[in-house]
Formats: sequence, C-alpha cells, structure tokens
Amino acid sequence: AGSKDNPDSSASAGPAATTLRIAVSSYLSSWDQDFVGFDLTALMLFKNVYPYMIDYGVTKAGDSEILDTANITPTFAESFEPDSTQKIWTLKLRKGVMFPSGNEMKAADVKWSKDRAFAAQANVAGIYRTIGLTKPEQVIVKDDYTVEFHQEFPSALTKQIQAISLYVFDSVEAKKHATDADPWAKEWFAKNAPTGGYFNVTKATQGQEIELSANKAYPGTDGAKTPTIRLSVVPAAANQRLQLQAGDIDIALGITGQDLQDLKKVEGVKVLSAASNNQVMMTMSVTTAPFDDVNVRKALAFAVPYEQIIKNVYGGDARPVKSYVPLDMPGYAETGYPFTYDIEQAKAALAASGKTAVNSELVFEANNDEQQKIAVQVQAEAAKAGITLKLTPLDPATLGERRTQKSIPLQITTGQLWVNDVEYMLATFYVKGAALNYANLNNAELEEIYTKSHTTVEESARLQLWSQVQSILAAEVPAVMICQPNFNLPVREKVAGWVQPMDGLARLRYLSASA
Amino acid sequence: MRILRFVGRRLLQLIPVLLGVVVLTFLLVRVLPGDPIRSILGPNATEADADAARARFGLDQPMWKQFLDYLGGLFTGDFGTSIQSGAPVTGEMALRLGPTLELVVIAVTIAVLLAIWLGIWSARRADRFGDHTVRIFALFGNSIPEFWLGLVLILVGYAALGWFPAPSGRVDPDADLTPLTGADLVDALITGNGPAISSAAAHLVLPVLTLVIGVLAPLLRSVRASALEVLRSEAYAAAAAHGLPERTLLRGYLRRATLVRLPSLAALVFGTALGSTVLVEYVYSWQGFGQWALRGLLYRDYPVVQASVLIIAFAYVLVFLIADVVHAWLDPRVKI
Amino acid sequence: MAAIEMAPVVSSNRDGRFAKVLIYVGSGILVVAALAALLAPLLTRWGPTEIDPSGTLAAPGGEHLLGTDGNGMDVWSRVLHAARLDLGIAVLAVALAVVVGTLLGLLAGYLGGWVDDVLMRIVDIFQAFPTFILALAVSALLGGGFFNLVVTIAAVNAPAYARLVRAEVRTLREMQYIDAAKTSGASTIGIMWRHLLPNSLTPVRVIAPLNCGWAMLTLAGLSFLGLGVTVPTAEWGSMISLGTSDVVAGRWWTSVPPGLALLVCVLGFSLLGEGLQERADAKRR
Amino acid sequence: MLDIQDLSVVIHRPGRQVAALSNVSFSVAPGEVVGLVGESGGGKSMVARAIVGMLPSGSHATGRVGFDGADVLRMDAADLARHRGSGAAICFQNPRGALSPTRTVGRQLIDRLVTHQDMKGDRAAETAKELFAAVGIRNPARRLEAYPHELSGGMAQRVMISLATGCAPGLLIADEPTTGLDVTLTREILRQFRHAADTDGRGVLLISHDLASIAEVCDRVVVLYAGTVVESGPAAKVLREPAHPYTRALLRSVPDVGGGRVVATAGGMPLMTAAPHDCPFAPRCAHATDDCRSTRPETTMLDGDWSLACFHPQETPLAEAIAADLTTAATEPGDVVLKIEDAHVVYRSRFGSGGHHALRGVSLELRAGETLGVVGESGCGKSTLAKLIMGLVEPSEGSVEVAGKGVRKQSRAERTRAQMVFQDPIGSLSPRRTVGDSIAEPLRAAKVPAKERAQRVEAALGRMELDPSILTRLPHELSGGQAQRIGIARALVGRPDLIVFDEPTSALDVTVQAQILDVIADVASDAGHGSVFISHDLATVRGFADRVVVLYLGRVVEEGPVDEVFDRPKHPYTRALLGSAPRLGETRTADVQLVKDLDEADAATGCALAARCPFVTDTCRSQEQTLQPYGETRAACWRVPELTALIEKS
Ligand SMILES: Nc1ncnc2c1ncn2[C@@H]1O[C@H](COP(=O)(O)OP(=O)(O)OP(=O)(O)O)[C@@H](O)[C@H]1O
Ligand SMILES: Nc1ncnc2c1ncn2[C@@H]1O[C@H](COP(=O)(O)OP(=O)(O)OP(=O)(O)O)[C@@H](O)[C@H]1O
Ligand SMILES: [Mg+2]
Ligand SMILES: [Mg+2]
Repeated sequence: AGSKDNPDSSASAGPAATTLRIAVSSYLSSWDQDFVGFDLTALMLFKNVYPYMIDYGVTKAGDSEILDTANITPTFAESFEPDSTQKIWTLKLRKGVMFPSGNEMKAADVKWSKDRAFAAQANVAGIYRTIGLTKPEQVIVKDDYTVEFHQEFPSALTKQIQAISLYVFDSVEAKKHATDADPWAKEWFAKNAPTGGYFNVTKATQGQEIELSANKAYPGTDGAKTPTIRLSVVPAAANQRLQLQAGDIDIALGITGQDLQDLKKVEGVKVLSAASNNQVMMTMSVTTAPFDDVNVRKALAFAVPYEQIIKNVYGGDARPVKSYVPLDMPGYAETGYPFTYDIEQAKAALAASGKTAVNSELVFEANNDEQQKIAVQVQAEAAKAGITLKLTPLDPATLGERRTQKSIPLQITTGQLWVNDVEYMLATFYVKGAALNYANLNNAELEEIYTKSHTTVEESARLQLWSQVQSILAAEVPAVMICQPNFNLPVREKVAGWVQPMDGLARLRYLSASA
Repeated sequence: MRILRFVGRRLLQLIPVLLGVVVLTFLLVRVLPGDPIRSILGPNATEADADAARARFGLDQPMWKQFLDYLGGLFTGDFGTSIQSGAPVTGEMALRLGPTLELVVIAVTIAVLLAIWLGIWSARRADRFGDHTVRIFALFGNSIPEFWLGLVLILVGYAALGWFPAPSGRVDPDADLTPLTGADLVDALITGNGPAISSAAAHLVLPVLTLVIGVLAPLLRSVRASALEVLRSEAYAAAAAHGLPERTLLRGYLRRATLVRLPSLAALVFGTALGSTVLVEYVYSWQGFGQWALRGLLYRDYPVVQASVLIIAFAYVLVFLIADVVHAWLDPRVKI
Repeated sequence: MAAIEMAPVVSSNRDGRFAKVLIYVGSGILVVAALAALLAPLLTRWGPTEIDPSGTLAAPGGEHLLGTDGNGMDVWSRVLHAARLDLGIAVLAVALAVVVGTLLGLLAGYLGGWVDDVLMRIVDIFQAFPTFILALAVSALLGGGFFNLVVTIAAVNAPAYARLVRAEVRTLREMQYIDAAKTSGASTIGIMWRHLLPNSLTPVRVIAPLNCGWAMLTLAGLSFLGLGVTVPTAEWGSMISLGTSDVVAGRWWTSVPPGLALLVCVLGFSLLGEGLQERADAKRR
Repeated sequence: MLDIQDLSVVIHRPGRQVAALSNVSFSVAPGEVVGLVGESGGGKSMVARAIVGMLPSGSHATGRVGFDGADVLRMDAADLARHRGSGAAICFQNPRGALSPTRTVGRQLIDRLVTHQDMKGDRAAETAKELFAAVGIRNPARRLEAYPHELSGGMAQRVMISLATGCAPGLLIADEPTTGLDVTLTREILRQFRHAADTDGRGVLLISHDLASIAEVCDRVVVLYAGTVVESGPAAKVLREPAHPYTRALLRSVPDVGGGRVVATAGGMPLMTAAPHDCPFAPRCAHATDDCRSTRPETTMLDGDWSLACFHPQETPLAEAIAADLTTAATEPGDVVLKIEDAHVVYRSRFGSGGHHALRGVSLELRAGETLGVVGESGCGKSTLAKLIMGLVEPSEGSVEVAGKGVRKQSRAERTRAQMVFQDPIGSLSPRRTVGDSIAEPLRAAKVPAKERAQRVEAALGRMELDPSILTRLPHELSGGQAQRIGIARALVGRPDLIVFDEPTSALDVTVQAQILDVIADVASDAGHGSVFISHDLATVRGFADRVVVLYLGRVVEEGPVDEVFDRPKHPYTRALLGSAPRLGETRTADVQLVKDLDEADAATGCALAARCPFVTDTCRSQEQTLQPYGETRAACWRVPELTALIEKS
C-alpha cells in the first residue's frame, strides 16, 4: 500500500518541527460524523481523526500535489475489491491494527459502524444510496477480518463513495457508552473524539483549541509527518492574518479573497496555490418566475461581468469556465457554456422573452464575503440589462429551509464535487430529485443519459454521454457559471507538504514544517 | 432577616418574568424562518431522513407538548439537547458561561472601580481642566464601536508592540490548565497553576480593556453627578463647616453617599455587557457564551437559544436583585 | 480696603459654561452631519453603490477622494450617503422608543395597581431579554430593511424609557399640582396629557440624545454581524466590518473614514446628551 | 469674641451680581445670645457663612470679620480649618438635610469630637452619649446608632446642636433652628441655646425670622434688611419698642394668639445689586421722606447699645399700633356646604397588611359664610382632612358630603364645587402650564365658554390685585406671594361652595404672609361659600375663624367658637398648645407641659394623648374619649372639670 509519490520529497532542509499550528474559523459542532451535519471544520477534522479503510492517493498536477481520485488505495485495510459482477465488494482488514484503547480493529467494528450509519439516516446513508446500499443487511461479516458489501447494482462510483464513507468506530469502546435509550452512544460521541485515525485527539478545549498527535499505530507508510498539530479557533479573518504574519500560527484556513492576494507579498508567508474544481455559479430555478423562461436565464448569463468578478473578487486568481462540467473533470468541453459578458445580447435575450424588465431576489450566504461581493457586482451589471436583483443574504438555517422548499429563484452556490465524475455531477445537481438540484431541472434526455451511465463502464462511451450532457445543459441554462477560483492557502514559509484535496478538506498528515 | 424576606419576595416576583422570557423565547425561535434540522443534515438527506431527525429531537410533537416537555425539563435543570452538536445543552453552556462571566465581571468591576475613583476625582475638580479632560476621554471611548476598538487594540498591543499574546484562545495551551469552572483565570488560581495564571491574565488584558473603555462613560457620569450632588449638599457643607479634615470628609461623608445610586446602574451595565460581549468575543477569538448563543440563533438551535436567553435573563434579574441589596446596604434610607 | 475672594468648597462659578460648550459642539457636529447627509448627492461625483469598472481598492486621491472599497465603490460617497441611513435609523428608532416607552410609563406610573404590575412585568421581560439576541431575532424575523431596523432598535430601547417615565410619574403624581388639577376637575386623561406628560419628559430629553448615539453603535454592531442593512447599501457599520482586513493590510481608507464618521456622530450625540444632563443638574440645584 | 466690622459681600454671577451684605457691623461676646432677625433673603445666612469663612464662590468680601483678634476673611486654609468648628460652629437651618444620610449620627458626632477635642475610641463614645443626653435625647446609647432619617425633626435638631457643641466652639451659630418645628418643640430647642450660653459660656448667634420666639431667649437682637443692619440693641427694648419702621412692620406681620390682627406692609424686599445709597426700606415705609430716598441713614446710637439706621425713629409703643380688632362681621350662616360624618382614613401600605390610620372618626359640619379653623401639630392629619374633603383620599368608613352630594359621586363639574388652596404655592401650579391656564382649569371642567372664561379669570385676578400680564408667565417666574395669590384666584374663579386652605401661608415670608392672610381674611368673609382654614400655627387661625377644631393624632379633641377655645381651652392638649405659643413681649410658661416627643407616643386604645398627658389615669388609658360638651365648646376629655384644680396643684 501507500502512495506513488512521497509528498514530503519537496520539504525544505533543516530539522522538522514537532508542532504545527493551524487557525480555523470555527470549532466543530460535534465529533460524531454519523449524526451531525454540515460543518466544514468538522468534516475536515473527521478526515484526519477517523480511521478510513481506503483513501485517495496523491498525484502531481503542475507544481502542486493533489489528491488522486482515480487512485484509491487501502490504508487501514488490507484490500477492497469487487467481484466480477461489480456488485459484491470485499473489504479485507489488516491484522494487528490497534485502537488506542488496545482493542484490535476488526470486522465487527466495520459492521457496527455501518449499522450505526444506516441507523443515523444522515450523511453516509444518503450517499450510499447512489451506489445501491440502503439497508444494514447488505453489509455482511464473513470472518474477523473480512466484510462484504452487497450493492443492489454495480456502480462506477463505488470506490470513490466508499473512500469518503468507510470509516470505523472502536465498537468495543463505543458499546461501553451505549445505553438502552442511546444504543449508538450518540451523547458520548458528540463530545468525545473518535480514535484510531491518522491522528488522535489528545486535547480538545471546547470552542478554543484542538490538539492532534500522530497515530503511531497507523499501519501504512504515509502516516502523519508532524507529531503534533494544534488547531486554534480564530473567527476573525483579520486576526488569523495578523497571527500568521507574526508567526504565531503556521497555516490559516480562514482567509479568503483580497487577503490572499495581500499575503502573497508578505515576508515569511507564502500562499500555496492550486487549481481546484470548486465551481462558483448562480443557479436559477427553471420553475420559478422570472427564470422559468429560458430567455431570461440567457439574459442573465449574458449580463454577468465574468472578467470583472475574477478581477475584483478573486484578484485574477480564478479560471473562467466554458462548461457546466468542471475544468479538470474527464469530459470537459469548451463549448459547454456559450455565454460571455455582453449587455447588448443580454437585452436582446430579454426582449426575446417578451419583457423589458424583470425582478428577482438573489440569495446568498450571509457572512460569506466572496458571495457577497459577487452579488454586488452582478447586481450592478444586471441592472443595466433590465434585470433588477434584490440582494438577500440568508443565515444557514433559513437558507437550508428555503432550499428544501425549492423556491429560490436565483442563488449563488459554491462547492466542489466530492467525486470527480460527470455521473456524480448529474446525480448531485441536474437530475430529478438530486439533492442539490436547486434549478429544479427535469429534463427527460438528461434522466435517460443518467440512467444509462450507471451501467456504462467503458471510458469512451461515457465521454460520449458527457458531451451530450453538455449540449443539453448549454441549451437549458440552469445556472450562470461564474468561474472556478483557484485554491489558495496562506502558510508560513517553512510549511511544506500541502496536498490539494479535491473535496476541499485538508489532509493534515502530509504537512510538515522545518523548525 | 428582613433582607432574606426581601430577597425571597423578589425571587417570587422573578417567576412571572422568567416564565415570560421562557414563553417568549420558545415562540420566537419557532416563528423565525429557518429549519434547524436541515442545517444538521447533509445536502443528500431526504425528507424521510429529515423527519427521522425531527423525531429524534421531538420536533414532530405538537407545539404545546414540546413546550410542556421543555418546561418540565427546566424544572429538573435539563435544558434539552443541542440540535447542532447532539450534546446536552447544560454541559455546553457551563463551558461557555464561565469565560464570558469572567470577562464581563472583571471588566465591569474594573470599570466600576475606575469610575468611582475618577468620578470623585473629577467632581472634586468640577469644571476645571482635569475634569473636562476625563469626561471627554470617557465619551470618546464610549463612542467607538467595540469591534473596531478591539481591532485597533489588537493591531497596537499585539501586532505592533507585541506586548500581549495572540488573540486566539484564553490561555496558553502549554500551561496545562485543568478546566474546572471554565473561567480560566479562576481555574488557574484554584489549581495554583503559575504559568496559567499569568497567561490567562495576559489574555484577559485587551478584551477587558475594550469592554472597560466601552462602559466607563455612563458609570463615570453617574458617579461624578452624585459626587457633585453630595459635595454641594447641605450635609457635606455642614461637615466641612465644622472643620472636619479632608480624609474624614472623603471617607465618611463623600464616598458612601456618592455610591448609593451606582449599584442599579452597574447592574444595568453588567446586563448590557453580558448581552453584547458577542462582538468582543468574536474579535478576540474568545469562544464564550455570546458566540455560542449567536451560533445557536443562526442555526436555529432551539434548545441553545432558549437556554442562552433564559440564562442571560436570569443573570440580568439576579444582578438587579444583588444591586438592590447592595443599594439597601449602602443607603440606610432604603426600606426593604 | 482689600477685597477678598473666598476659596470655595466646591467651585461652581463656571457652572453651565462647560455645559454650553458641550451642547454647542455636540449639536454643531450633528448639524454638520445632517447637512452632509442631506447634501450628499451634491458633494459627490459617484453614486454610493456605483462600481468603478477600473478596479477595486484604489488609493485616495484623483478620481476618488477617499479611494474605492473592495467592490470598487467610492468611499467618500458611501460615507456621506451612509449618514442618511445611520442618523435616520438612530433618530427614528429613539423617537419610536420614546413614544412607546413614554406611553407605557405614563399608564403604568399613573394608573398603578394591576395595570402597573402587568405593564412592568412585560417591560421586565423585554429588558431582561439580551439586547443583541432580541435585535438579531427581530431582524431575522423582519429582515434587514430600514423600518425593520428602526423597529428592532426601538424595541431594545423602549423598556428603559418606560421605566424612566414611570419612575418620574410616580414622583410627580404625588405633587401638589396634580392634586390641584384633580380638584379643578381635570379628567384622568387630561392630567396625564396636560400635566404629567410635559413634566415627565425632562429626563427623557436628556437621555434621548445619549441613546441616539448608542442606537448608532447597536446598528453598527448588527451590521458587523451581518444582520444590519444588506450590501451594498451604504452604512457605516457594514463598511467598517467589510474593511477590517484592509486595515491590517494598510489600506486604511475603506474602514477608517466610516469608523471616524460613526465615532464623530456618536460623540456628537454624547456631547449633546452630557451637556443637557449637566444643564439639567445645574437647574435642579 | 466675634466682632464684625463694616462687612460687605457682593456675589458675582454670570450676568448678574448680588450685594448680599452691605456694611454690616455687630459683635457677640462670650456667654451672650444675639438674635439675627429679618426676612428671607435679608442676608442672615450670609453672615453666618462669612463667620466660618464659607462664602459662595464668586463672593467679594470687604471689611473685617474679627474673631478672637484674627480676621476670618484673611485666614489661610490651615487657619480656616482650625477656625471652623472649634472657633465657630453652625447649626444648620434644615437639620435633617444637614446630617449626612449615610453615616450614623453617633459617628458624625464622634468625627467632631475626634477632630476638635482630640478624643479617641471609648472616651469619644462616652462623651457623645453625654452630649446627646445633654440636649435631651432619651436613650442616647441607642440613638447614637441611628441614621438621620430615623429621627424626627425635633430629634434631628437636637442632634445637630450636639454636633455643633461637640466641636466645642467659642461661638455657636444657629441658622433658623426651629423652622418647621412644633410650638412645643421650639421652646425646648431655643432653651438649649440659652443653656449653651449660660453654662458653657459660649457666644450664641441665633438666626431666625420668628421674632416672638427669639424675644424670649436673646440678650440682644440685630435686625437685617436687604443686607443692611437697620436696628440692633437689647432684645427686650428693641422688640417691645422698636424704633425702626421695618422692625415695627416685621413685628406687626406676626399673627398673635392673643387675637391681634396682623397689619400687612405692602411690597417686598428689594434685591440689591450694589450697596444701597438710600434707605432700602424707603419704598415700603409710611414715614419715608425725600431724604430717605436719596441718602442712606447713618447708624446712630440711641442709648446704651441700641443702634439704629433711620432718619425717622418711631417712639410710640407697638402694642397700641396693633389695635385689637376682634369684631368679625357676623354673617348669617347659610346652607350646609360640608358635612363629614364619622370619617376614617387609612393609608394602606403597598405590601402586607395594616397601614396608617390618619383620621379616626372625624365629624364636621360647615355652612356657607362660616369659617372653620383646624389646628394641630405636624402629622396629626390636617392635610388628610383637606384631601378627604376634596375627594383626593377615600374614607374607609363614614361619609363626606360637599354641597349636599357625596364627594365620590360627583361629576367632573361638581368636583369643582369645593376648591383648595395649597401649602406650597409654586408647587401647586403645574410647572409647564401658564398661570392663565392654571386659573382657568376649573372653568374648563365646568364647560364655561372660552370668552366668559377669560372674563372671569381676569375678574379673579383683579380681586387678587394682580396685573393681567402675569397670565402668560410660568410658575417658576413668580414670587411665592404672587403664586399664592394665583392659587387663591384659581380657587375663587369657579365660585365654589367651599374653599379649603391647607396651611396657605406657612411657606411664605413673614411680611408676605401678612399680605396673604389679609387676602384670605377677605375671601373667607364672603357669604357665598364656607371656608376651612388649616394651620399648625394657632395664631393665624384666630384671626378670622368663626369656629375651630383641634386635631390630635387623627381625632378631634376639642371644638367650639374660636374665642372660647383660645381664651378658655378645655382639653389638656389644647392648653399645652396654647401655652407654648410664644407671645411677643411676654414670657409665660405653659400651664400644661406635655411629656415625650410626638413620634414616641403611641395611639392604641384609650385616649390618644394618654402617653403624653401629665394628668393621665388608668381610665384614660383604657377608655376611648369622645367629644363632650363643656359650655360652648366640646372636648374629648373626661377630666376637664377637674383640670383647673389639677393645674393649680402642680
Ligand atoms: N450662592 C449664592 N449665589 C448667589 N446669590 C446668593 C447665594 N446665596 C445667597 N445669595 C443671595 O444673597 C442674599 C442673602 O441670602 P441669605 O441666604 O443670606 O438670606 P437669609 O436671610 O438667610 O434668607 P432665608 O431666611 O431665606 O434663609 C439673597 O439675596 C440671596 O439671593
Ligand atoms: N400618602 C400617604 N401614605 C401613607 N401615610 C401618609 C400619607 N400621607 C400622609 N400620611 C401619614 O398620615 C399622617 C397624617 O398626615 P397629614 O399629611 O395629614 O398630616 P398634617 O397634619 O398635614 O401634617 P403637616 O403639618 O406636617 O402637614 C402622617 O403621619 C403621615 O405620615
Ligand atoms: Mg438663611
Ligand atoms: Mg399638611
């Protein structure tokens, strides 16, 4: 096992530091990955402290190293392979891998963890549905070190889905904290960190600080490079920046926008930069006025000042996109998004819809500087084309509620697809019932292609499908594709080993620093 | 004995107020737009998943039943389970309350002491240069938004001069402080942890300073005004006309008479400071009660919002009660 | 014969002069601010939300007197236009709070009995409610519009006026002139309106300006938390908050001018309030 | 010891200046009691302040305040500190206000002892106890622990005296020590000062506007008018045969229990902005000539140490000038305008049970054209009675009818049938309403049309001899006398059936008081309405009441025709009250001396006076006393027939 490259090869000379200090913007809401939701700090930590059976490898892209979604390798596990039908996947565990409690990691742990995930009916249960896993009975323990996953249908996504879902709990320990009322020890895990991942949590001060130390029991070769990592919570970005400049922290995870550009010029600090498949777009609901008219959607697509946003919001550090498919995803084609900033064409498109002026609200996340700036720039230009936008920043709870009501005419969304595949993109954004189908798209052709893609495993056939997908989307215009900003991370000069995660969740084990 | 009866009666009067706060909060969070469940479920969750989660937190029950359950819980000291974290609110709150109380108590205490000292000093020099200067400065401090002042103090005290520790956290983690009350300085003092004492104290300086500057002016104004009133009173003139020495005048005739009206104002200041430290907490990465309550509100974490409002309201009325007792103690004319 | 000046126990010779200075300076500041707000369109070349396509964060000078902000908007224009909103909201909110609070205080204080008990418990509840959470809840409930912010800030402040007026009324109602009015056949409403109201407003007049300053700070705090007015509306609090990291980078012009504007206006209110207070104290003596 | 020479004080204020004192000279010797009298604003307190070197800021003092050879005006801070207290110590006008509210009176006394007599600890506490006992405080050890608000007015004044004597001063200054005290207490307190002079050999400067009381204790008096000394000399002579017209005017303004009618002097004291160049009293003086108006009279010696600043000294004895005019025009009594039957008033405390029983079973009847006087000491329920009549408090038992209708059932217009004139002239006018507005208020309630309203307001003003231009003024722009005239005008304007005067003159200055009493006497003699005149000062009532009732702790203890009650009092309480009322030129001792202070008396069962009455028996303690007819009067005491004998025996 292990990755192809040694991510540490580029580390600077000098003795390695024993402690890395990282600033994050908020404390995690809970340590329980099964029961608790959508919290980026928590998800990032989970990636580093839960033992995942399989994980992404690392590959080079340009000067930077990125996680390799095509190369998924066993980490805590011995192997994870399908049978010939591609429906039964067998997970073999290594012998002698120990949890810090002294219990050995066994098949029973995997089974208990998966039962728990199904019981939770939340994250993992949801994502398993895309690969045909819906019931605990589909997870079968063969012996102490072997578990089988019986999918309802074969899927090209299994490895990627399992790479982000196959984490286990120390079930022997967990059962000690279970009660009749709380059989899955939710209360315990809400407050107590899981054990046995790349790092163990040695100290967690609620709301303030988390200390991670490298797990010596990790059986693979790409274990944590730095013995101790301290994450401190610093909500104010300006504060993170000051501390980074002063050298009180090594990495600042909460800095965005203009600050990043500024920090590039600061002595002692460098900004790690990497291309990312983070898509910034404005989704229009095709079932809600005024965007139920495709011409209005087109008008807006012409009225957005793409270049200006890249310049004003991202300081030029973003890539313009020409397709609904992310730039680095297999199947990306330049023709997938035929819109550029052109007020005249915008007016023409609006005229084609029979209107001269339309109104809508533009929803975005409150407290998100980037989205707010985009909204301001779009509002100013759209007005010139006759589209009046009312800016509506929403707090997370209201945003979540309105999104489930599917009633937002126009909203800014940003995010990365966790699986680098158009099928996953369709499943996420554009098919009927997809969780993030904020456009309320319901296109028969797309549905057909999507169904076909489940069983299409051959590469070129899939690419063929993806090109159809792009022309359909280009005609439907469910969203304005603003850009794909690069990933930037400001760190102290001595920090090395950053691996760009395609899901945006930092893998801390690769990080190191010279003292 | 009379004091006990007074306190008892006041505590009884608190019941309708706190009950009102409980009902109001309960209704308020529920009429706010936003769904607490959606924010804890990943985007892949289905409606069925959401219903299951709702049932987990009892949010599928009719409103009156939810209220009765909540009220019943309150009597046993159970504030419910946080929707965001899944952990009992009582425990989380205990962790958050300590630091904020520490901050506010220290700041208000310092502000009150400073106001007493400066106010009397200023009144004795009424209408002279020093008096004017002090008052204008206090007004200046009172006019700066706290978050901005905080940032300026950080820029100066930390970034430029490097006198104070980084504005992250409340105590150096290497000091190995055993948390007891959550108030780090108190914990450090209890455990006799030397490095933790100095570290916690150093972390406190700037946030406390920010709060003190913010609340000093009204306290100062009040002390100065009542000191002037005493100085110009017949009683003080009589004592002075009988040739009593300065020190006796200051201690026996000026100070206590000046302070009689301060307690209720101090309580008011304490109440507002407690409710509005959220900004100071944000700027200084002081993960306290305000941030916790704010986050609860943003994510519609009903039990958290309910608990935090109730606790602040309780602290508020309690502080007023204490203020009244102190007032009665300071002012013999008050009948309680 | 030598004239002798006695050393006073407490100097009160210059009584009132400093109060006058405070009142003049305070109202001077506010008049200038109000004028700037009213004349904003004449004093600026750019609209407050107009984006300069040539770029963001331009330094002061040249095209933009105070440079541009992160959205490419003219800071000078925004600072001036924001005065309308900030002063408007603060003054209206306090006015609303005064009206509501005075009414409640008048009723509770004069009628006494159960009316007093019920009204005061309600006031207690509102006052015990943490300021920011109340403000946040109201603004989350009603949204961040101009009038909703007025209502929010008024709701936070009204209880204090209710208390103040009630306390005043309870002293005033024992006054002989109230008895005189009663024996002259005045009706209850007449007594409240003609005799109690005008006399109970004295402390309100002193507190209100101070309160206006405080309301501006609350508004700024709300904006800082993202719950005030929505971008890109020009408002000092949100401008300061958006510009905080610029200060760290040495680009003072995005947040220092709105910060100073806010400070000066709040100071104006405070000076005025302090001056009025001092004058009231001097009169009482 | 004290020797003031040519003292002038000018106070500079932004925009104005006041010549508070002009060329004042007098002296006080050890063991001597000197009275300083004059109207309010005459500069009495200013003299006291000059003596302790505490003039207000902005004061310009010239002349000399000699004290034991040194000049107070020229002392440096250290000398002044030594001088204050041990040299001269002031007893302040308002004893409760002059005691620090947050310090026990014992501590305050000990502070003085420590500072001026170098005492410490136990010895100071012991001395404090002795000093308290010396001024007549019972149970001094307990009182040392008391805070000022726990003391009654009389007790607070005693404490104040002990504080001043605790400084062991050479000169004791008492600034109006008896204002606001009951007659019985006044005598007692003044005796304390005589005592201080006689036994400790201190000089005493007694400041007062109450000439009658001062006459009894002072060796010499100094009369101040507008900052100038107009007359000074031996008390007995100056007060019996005053030579200065002002002194005479002052004396004639004081009502007398004997029944002499007051003679009002028109006008008010001028406010000086600079030392006068004429006689400041000239504009009000009947004897003034052109000389008086152009030159200031020199101070001349009459005989001995009697000095005077007047061109026209008067020699006729004063007694003749006050020709007794006891014939009140007898008017036929009209309809019954007020009827109170067995009224009780209880002030409930807000929390808990009980309350204060302020009136217990009062019955009264009054007819139009009649004037009823109500007298009694402070707190006996006089104002409560007034409020009861006006419907401002509700009787817990009994009934009140005004003009034949129960007060609680009246309509708005009917409520104006009874009108009241209040004690505090300015405080009874709404501060933000114009005078005209206030006067017209009863008319508005009675729905009188605006035009008639204006006429009637003007008519009422005319009767009060006020200029209509005053209508647009606000109350704070009025003098006390003007304000009280407005108050009376307001009461008259609606042509009521009943007017209640609640101590209408007690807040006014002596000469103004005389003027207002004149007006009231005129108003009360109207046949159209009945009047109730309430006062704690017996002498004022005698002037124009037809009948009088004496209240004690909420009960009527005696009632009857005014002359009968005053000349032949029946009830021991009435006797005590009348006995202690000071009369000019007479020193009498009361034939009945009440024991204990009022606040220590309790009113449980039996006679209310039982705790203080020297003739108390067990029957008194157990039996409720009701009014019994004794001749023309009725009194609530069963021992009335034996009293005369008892008194003679004691
Ligand atoms: N602090 C002051 N500032 C200005 N003028 C003053 C001050 N105190 C007293 N005066 C004026 O000085 C004059 C004398 O006042 P003073 O108090 O001595 O009178 P008084 O005879 O004691 O009167 P009262 O009987 O009312 O006590 C008055 O005209 C008064 O207005
Ligand atoms: N509103 C009230 N509540 C409770 N007790 C009261 C109230 N008003 C008056 N009293 C009490 O009732 C008693 C009679 O008061 P009242 O004012 O009638 O006395 P008074 O004879 O007018 O005295 P004074 O000469 O001081 O005016 C006093 O003991 C007083 O303390
Ligand atoms: Mg005086
Ligand atoms: Mg009275």
